[in-house]
Amino acid sequence: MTTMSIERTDRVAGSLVSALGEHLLHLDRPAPDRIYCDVARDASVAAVKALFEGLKARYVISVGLDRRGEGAGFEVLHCFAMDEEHVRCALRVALSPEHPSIPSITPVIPGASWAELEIRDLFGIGIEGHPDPRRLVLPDGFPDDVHPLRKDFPYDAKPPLDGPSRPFTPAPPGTTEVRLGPFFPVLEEPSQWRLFVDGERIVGTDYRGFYSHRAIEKLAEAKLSYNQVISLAERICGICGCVHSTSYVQAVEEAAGLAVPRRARVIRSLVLELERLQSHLLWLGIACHILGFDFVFQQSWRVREPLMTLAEALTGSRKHFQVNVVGGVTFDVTAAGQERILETLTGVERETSALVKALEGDQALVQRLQHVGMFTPEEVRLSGAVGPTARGSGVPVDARKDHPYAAYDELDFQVVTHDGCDNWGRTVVRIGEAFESAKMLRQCVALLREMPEGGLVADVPDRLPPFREGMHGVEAPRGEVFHYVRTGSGNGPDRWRVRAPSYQNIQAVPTMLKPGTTVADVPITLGSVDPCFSCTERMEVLDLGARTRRVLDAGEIRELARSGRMPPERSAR
Amino acid sequence: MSPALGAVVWLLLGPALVLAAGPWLDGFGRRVRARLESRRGPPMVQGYLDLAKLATKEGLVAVTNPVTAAAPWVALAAAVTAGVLVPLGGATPLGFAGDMVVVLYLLGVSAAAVALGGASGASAYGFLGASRELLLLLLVEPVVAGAFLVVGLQAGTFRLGGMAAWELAHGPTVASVLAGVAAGVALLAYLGRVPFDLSEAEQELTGGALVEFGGRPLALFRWALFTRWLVAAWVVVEVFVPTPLRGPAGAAASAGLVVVLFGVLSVLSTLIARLRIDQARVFLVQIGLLMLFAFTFAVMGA
Amino acid sequence: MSDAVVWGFLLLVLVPLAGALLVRAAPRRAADTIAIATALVVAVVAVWMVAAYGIRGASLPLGGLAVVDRVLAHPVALFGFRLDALASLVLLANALIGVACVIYASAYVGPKNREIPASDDRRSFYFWLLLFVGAMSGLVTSATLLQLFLFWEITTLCSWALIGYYQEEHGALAAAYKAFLMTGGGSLALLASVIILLAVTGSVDFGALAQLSAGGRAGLATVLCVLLFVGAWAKSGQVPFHTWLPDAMVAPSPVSAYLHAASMVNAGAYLLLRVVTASGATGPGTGLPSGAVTLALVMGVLTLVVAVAQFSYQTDLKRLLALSTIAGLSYVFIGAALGAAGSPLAAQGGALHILAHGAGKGLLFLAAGTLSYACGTRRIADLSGVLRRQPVAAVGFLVGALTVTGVPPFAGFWSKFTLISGAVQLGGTGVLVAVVLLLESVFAFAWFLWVGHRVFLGTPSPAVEASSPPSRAMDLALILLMVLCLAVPLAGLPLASAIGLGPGR
Amino acid sequence: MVTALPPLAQLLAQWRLDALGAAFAIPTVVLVVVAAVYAPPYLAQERYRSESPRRFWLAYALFAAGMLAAVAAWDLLLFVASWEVMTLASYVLVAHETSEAGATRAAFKYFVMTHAASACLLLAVMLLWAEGGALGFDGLRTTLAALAADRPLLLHVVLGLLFIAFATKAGLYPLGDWLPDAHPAAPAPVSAVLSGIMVKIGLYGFVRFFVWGLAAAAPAVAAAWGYPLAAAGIVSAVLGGFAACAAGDTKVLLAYSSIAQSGLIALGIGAGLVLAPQHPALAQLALLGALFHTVSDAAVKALLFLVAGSLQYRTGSRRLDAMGGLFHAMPVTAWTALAACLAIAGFPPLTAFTGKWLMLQGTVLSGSALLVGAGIALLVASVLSILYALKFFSGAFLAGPVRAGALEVPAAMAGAQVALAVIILALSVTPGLWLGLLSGALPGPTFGAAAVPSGWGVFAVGPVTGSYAPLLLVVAGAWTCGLAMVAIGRRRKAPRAVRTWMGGSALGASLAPVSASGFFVPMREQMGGAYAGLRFHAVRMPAWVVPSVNVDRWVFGPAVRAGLGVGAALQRMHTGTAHRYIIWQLLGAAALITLLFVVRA
Repeated sequence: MTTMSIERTDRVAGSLVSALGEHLLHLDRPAPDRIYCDVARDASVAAVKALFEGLKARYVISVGLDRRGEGAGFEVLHCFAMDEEHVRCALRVALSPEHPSIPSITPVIPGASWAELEIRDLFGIGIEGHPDPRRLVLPDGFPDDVHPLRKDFPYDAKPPLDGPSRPFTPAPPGTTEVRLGPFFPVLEEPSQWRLFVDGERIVGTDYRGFYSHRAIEKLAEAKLSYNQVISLAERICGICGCVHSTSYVQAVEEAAGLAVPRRARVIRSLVLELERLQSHLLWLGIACHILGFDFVFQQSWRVREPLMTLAEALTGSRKHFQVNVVGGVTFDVTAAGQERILETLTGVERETSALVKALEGDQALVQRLQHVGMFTPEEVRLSGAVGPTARGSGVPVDARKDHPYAAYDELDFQVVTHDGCDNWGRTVVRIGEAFESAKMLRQCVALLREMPEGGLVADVPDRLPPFREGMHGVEAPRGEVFHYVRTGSGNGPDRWRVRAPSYQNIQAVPTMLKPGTTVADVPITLGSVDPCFSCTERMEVLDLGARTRRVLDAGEIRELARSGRMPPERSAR
Repeated sequence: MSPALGAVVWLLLGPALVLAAGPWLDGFGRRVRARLESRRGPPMVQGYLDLAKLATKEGLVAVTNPVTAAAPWVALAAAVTAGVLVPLGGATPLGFAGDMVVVLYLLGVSAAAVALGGASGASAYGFLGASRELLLLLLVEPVVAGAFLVVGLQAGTFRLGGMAAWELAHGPTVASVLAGVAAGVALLAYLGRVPFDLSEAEQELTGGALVEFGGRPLALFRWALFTRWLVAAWVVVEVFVPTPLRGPAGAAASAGLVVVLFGVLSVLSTLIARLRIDQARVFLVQIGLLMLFAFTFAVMGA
Repeated sequence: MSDAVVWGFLLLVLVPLAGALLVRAAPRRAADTIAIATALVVAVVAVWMVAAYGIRGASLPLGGLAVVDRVLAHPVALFGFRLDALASLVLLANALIGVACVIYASAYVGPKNREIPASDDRRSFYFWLLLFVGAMSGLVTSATLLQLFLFWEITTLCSWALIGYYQEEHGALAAAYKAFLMTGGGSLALLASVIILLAVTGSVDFGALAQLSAGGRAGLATVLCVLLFVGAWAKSGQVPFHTWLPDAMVAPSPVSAYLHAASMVNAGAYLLLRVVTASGATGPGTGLPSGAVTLALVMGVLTLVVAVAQFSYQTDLKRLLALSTIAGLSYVFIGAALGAAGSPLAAQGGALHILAHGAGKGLLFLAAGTLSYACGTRRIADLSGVLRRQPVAAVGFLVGALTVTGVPPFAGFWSKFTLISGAVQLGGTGVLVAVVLLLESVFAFAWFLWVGHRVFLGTPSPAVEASSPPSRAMDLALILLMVLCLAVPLAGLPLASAIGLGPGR
Repeated sequence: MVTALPPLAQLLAQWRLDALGAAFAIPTVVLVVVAAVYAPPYLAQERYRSESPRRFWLAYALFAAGMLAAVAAWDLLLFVASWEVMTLASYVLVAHETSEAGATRAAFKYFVMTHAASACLLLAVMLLWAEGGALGFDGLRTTLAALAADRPLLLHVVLGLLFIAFATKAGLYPLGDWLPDAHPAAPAPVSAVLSGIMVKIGLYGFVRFFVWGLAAAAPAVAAAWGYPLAAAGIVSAVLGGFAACAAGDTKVLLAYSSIAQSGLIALGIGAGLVLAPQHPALAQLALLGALFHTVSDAAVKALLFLVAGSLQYRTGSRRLDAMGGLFHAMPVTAWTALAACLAIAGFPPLTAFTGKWLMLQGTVLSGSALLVGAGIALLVASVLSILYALKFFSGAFLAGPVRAGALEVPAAMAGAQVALAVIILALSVTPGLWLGLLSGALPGPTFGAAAVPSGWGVFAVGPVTGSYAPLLLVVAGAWTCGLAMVAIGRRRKAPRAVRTWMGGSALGASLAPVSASGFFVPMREQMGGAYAGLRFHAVRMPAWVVPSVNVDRWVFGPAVRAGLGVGAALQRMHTGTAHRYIIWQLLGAAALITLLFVVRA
């Protein structure tokens, strides 16, 4: 296993050396299947091209680092994955400590847009040549020259909020703007889509998210210990209970070189698949609800309910399973639990089959999904989309197969893909995966039964080695969750970068809204990537004393939220 | 009772009856749906409760003008007026005031008032909703009307009483059965129920045409909608499956049939996903073809 | 035969002649007065004559020449005057439009003309013009082919002189020469026809051809008819002699209006109508030979088509009008041919059309003249928004266009209606011809309206912005003709109805 | 054979206004007066400043006179002449804005197309005259009957020509293609009269010649011509409706609606013709429906055009996009517009319902396949009329930015609108009264007064085939509202006005208002192509025509050059050299001998 992976890594490293040529300054292989290449700032775009276009690597994320405390400057890591070679690789670009800037790779990889802008907003690293350099992450009013992820910015600092706001693209002439959000029925969390429509047909879109950026990375880097971060990571998402925490602990384990016991790995896989199964059923319900098919919505959620009860019985919680700890898991799945799993699965599988059969026979439903939200394999590559979003376009990217973790190397399962490239394709993939998950759950139970109980946590040293890096992906229901961890000198990470699958998938949605798509197709197309996005901007204030009433606009609400005081009445209103 | 006195009495009582009966259908429909979705569902009187709740809420209007203010009233009045023209228990006291065409047109007025209300708010959702409502009207109105015309053509009159009498006397013909099926299926669209609720499609347009309405106006719009359900189902029952019973027994039989028809519609509406406008068009064109078949038979005398 | 008739005929011919000579001899300043007075007198005499004898008819036989009598061994009436309904219509056109054109010319021909500034000395111009008035009066009232031919040649001469009036203008002399050659050449054929007719039948009456045909010599009659037609075609600019008329547009506008639209070019059409009405309808043993009639009809329709086909690429307003004149005259030829084929209505319509078309087309030419006078150009592309600057000309143009294209209640409607009704009555080919005529009417109408829109509506072009105001005399002439366009049916319809077929009249 | 025209005086004396003529003449007089009241302040607008008001009024008077003369003429020739005077005067009115290229182009198209149609009318009249020998309408039936008996083919040709002429004037598709250009281009009062009445004169032609004349003279032929008329009506009604729904310009929308309404009336007339022989009672209903619709649409469409004019007067635009929210700013205009829009949508109890309802009975109940199809088309057209009526009203008065300030039009204009609205209401609530009067206009023994159903009240219409009492519906509706008001309790206070919110901000602050046409794009997309597909395009002269008609180039030019060439050649031969002459002589002799041989052979 390890030998194989070393050979593989050798092969990839060889091809990297030849592809990058003189751009390559230094090559580092701190762990099996992981390669870090140093390249000069000016050669970074050429190196990215060589990797992305030459070696067909998949773009994952770009990470910014502030290493000025170690006497270095800023750093940017462009992370890639070579899925067929099962190797992850990162290009490391060192930047100056005073006026850091880096050439943009968005023109080469459109999917890198948000990542770069985030680095710009949070680290103050200039991005040269970005096609759409509007503010992305920083909230409206946040000053332009304050960069919260820099180490010299205290985590609890409150800068004056008199900076600029993010401008929206104006509607092209002759079109009308339809706004979905910040609060909209099918978007359970806040984000705003502006559709420029000519009648019901879409001619353009503009997006704004990050309405509720929670600065968890800063918090983790500044205050938390390795194991505290786990709880925070679990709360990144409201639907997934453990994918982020699993990815995080595995990244830490990779950085620290820890070997996790087998039983713990199987339990991780088991919980992850349970997660996936309930999530896909949830999605199916929501998708049908979007389509005005509440019957399936209700039935699908009814079918899902036993799974939630099961999760509670196994972990003590319907969500946020608290299963992970650095080096292992926190609980075992007992024989009774194993029985219960098998029992529940039988019922769920039967009912899901019936539901799916009914769905596939519904021509009207199929017609609403087919040939809508077209997303070609090439667009998948350019956008870096992952999960069912990519697999619905026939791209077999799946971290469980490509970069095996937990016990997936021991499980027998199919990567479900579909060539439809449309909303229907993505639907079919999710349904197929639900059944695959059930299959894997049975395998996990079988594995657990044949191995001895106990041995859930590895020996973890008191202090983890500092400044070591780990990058790890977990295949969440929505796609690959990617965590980059750089250990710190204390008992917490120096840098923790989270990339949720929706981060790439949402960026791809405008591509799916091809010209000619109608307004009616937008919610389901958006829904088809199962976006993970929270609060309204409209608020009415009643002053019971004065018996008056005011409607606050976006700016005023912001002021109220931040200062805790009612903004002064504006004379204009 | 003399016809004139009967007309006056029905003119006074009829609207009250129609107004009172409509909201019950909503509760009934929701109950049917809930059962299909494995839920308990709201009580049968939920329709009345909703109206009462909305009526007590403070009214908020985005655009104040007389048309917007009048639209809910017109929507309700037109639907109810259509209702009093329909025969009940073999009697058509107000038959001289309007025939089948008038009834269908009045239901159309009711739908158009919703569209006018939706278009007045300047909200993109409202406008899209109104636009869809009207397009749907264009597709469905000829189909439903055509189905009724088939019976009218056979009966030689558009008077509802005459049509019902003919249907009773000559029993179901090939044409009238085909037309009845077309009308029944088209009713789903005519009543704006799922899968044809795209004008208010909550998930797309957050309520569509009525997005800017709340409180009393919304209550009236909902009431008008319930009434339209009632009247449309009722007129279909009276024309296509008239009961030979007379008097209160006839009325009860018709009411029973209306409930059955509405129940079937509710089941259908639960089991079909919402259609996009182009799919709705294809679907309705197919129903339209069925209606044309019916016409062909009617012209041939079958 | 009263003395009044004799005086009337004499005055019609002699007053213009005298006026012509007087204006030549008079001082430059008096020229306008004399010319206008002369034209007015002629008009008054003509109106009086028509009113008195238009329907009743009047004639003044002048006998023949002793030499000829001896040769042919019986007295031949070579000369004489005659006025009947047909002649009245053409005489009215000649006299009334003549007044308008003379009045118009008194302002148009001179240094203020922006297109072609000319000398203030209009004496030679008036000389030719008045001479032409006299000759045309004589032509119209001639009772015989021979006398008609003599006046015919005088009009050709006048036409030559007037086309070439602007001698310095490029192409003027060439155009005059071309017109002279073509019309003169044509009249040689006419002369041949007359001489042979005289030799064979011993008569130069208009009905002589029909006698010849009836006398069993249809072949010869056909040949003579064709020779006569050639003369008429050449004079009226019909196919294949339709090329001189557009070139002749270098002439001053009143000349174009008068000679080349309202009067002289009608001579050919008039001759044909004369011969047809005197001959009666075709039939066994009577009327004109059917071959010749068919030829006249075919050539008429051909002319119509050829002329209309050329509308589309004209850039010069007057050339367009000239083509339209050719088309207009072809109506008369068609009317005459249909008359000969047996439809009196068609012949009446043809006759009325001479007057109606004359008034309308004269108006169009004068309106176009006002444009070139005021704006210095006749190019359609250079003109737009004229309505604001020259309202009278604009309305005149519209009225003229509506008249010549036959929109009620203007004159052209009545003539076309009568003519086409006649065609329809004939049935068969007649209906086909009627359809062609209606199509032409619509197309010509559309084209005129289109040109009118381009020229008169829209925002004024630079040339129009800089235009000078038209003179009152010119506006007066335009208004006179506009009135005429509306009034023609009042007098014209009764006169036309009085035209019958056959020698009986 | 006629040998001469009748005397002019005799022609000009042929006037008679029968009940049928009066049914068209009375609306004409009313509309002409109302539009004349509306016109002065309208024409005082800046854009019409440079145009001569005298020209306008002269043409307007002629126009009115022409229309009245056309319906009062009792003579074919007089009819044609009045018809053309009407067209000519209206042309001047359409082109009133002489410096506006679009207007003049539209006027040109209008005049040329209708003139071409007049040519057909003229030819038909000539044929009738040539065959019947009489120009008066008195002899029309005799002539038609004789033609039907002796020369049916010719009769069909004549009818075909008349059909083209009237269909063009009436704006039936595709002959009425001038209409969508001309009506928007004309000043609003003129558009009102054009659409309200002049288009109807084309329909008068149908009624006069096909119903009054032909149906009485040759019922079978009339029934045969009913089919194409009904078919043209169907196509126009549906395509016109689609095009109106797709239009973004108020007056273009109304113009297409005119085509659609005209189509409906033609449908009714056609159905009447078809049904007359077998189902006189239904035929009567269809024709009465058509006539009633003619009268009601005259008032409704005229009012709508005046409203469009008022909107243009105040907003300076005809585009629905540029308007919206005008209800408060122009209350009188808005209320009258509401009446007209609801009326044209065919909503009971308003006027257009009556006509459509009668025509629906006449068509569907006949049981004839084509007419049942016509009935369904009528339904589709009715729904389309709802769509474009609501689009017009909501686009102009409801949607978009709410305009403040008093933008109401001057009293004269508002007054004219109110007058028409009152007429519409009068027509609406008393349909029986008007139908009774109109039944007197139905001509001849076939549709004579004897067939008028008895027992029609003033307020209620109740043939055996249907029933309709608009006033009672209003009473029932009002009673319902009363009950509902009691049921949901008295309103404690007026609803509070809030602003429309979308995406976190109020409309008008940062969000551009919704434009009317933008949100009716679905209509444009789904319906726009239907009519436009067959619009006429400019005709170009083929290139070969120019050289081919240049006779100078290929006859006279070569002839003259050849002559000169021969002369020059001859000159060159005389060189004075003896042996050359000898050669010529020898050649000549040889040629002669050859010729002799040829001739002998």
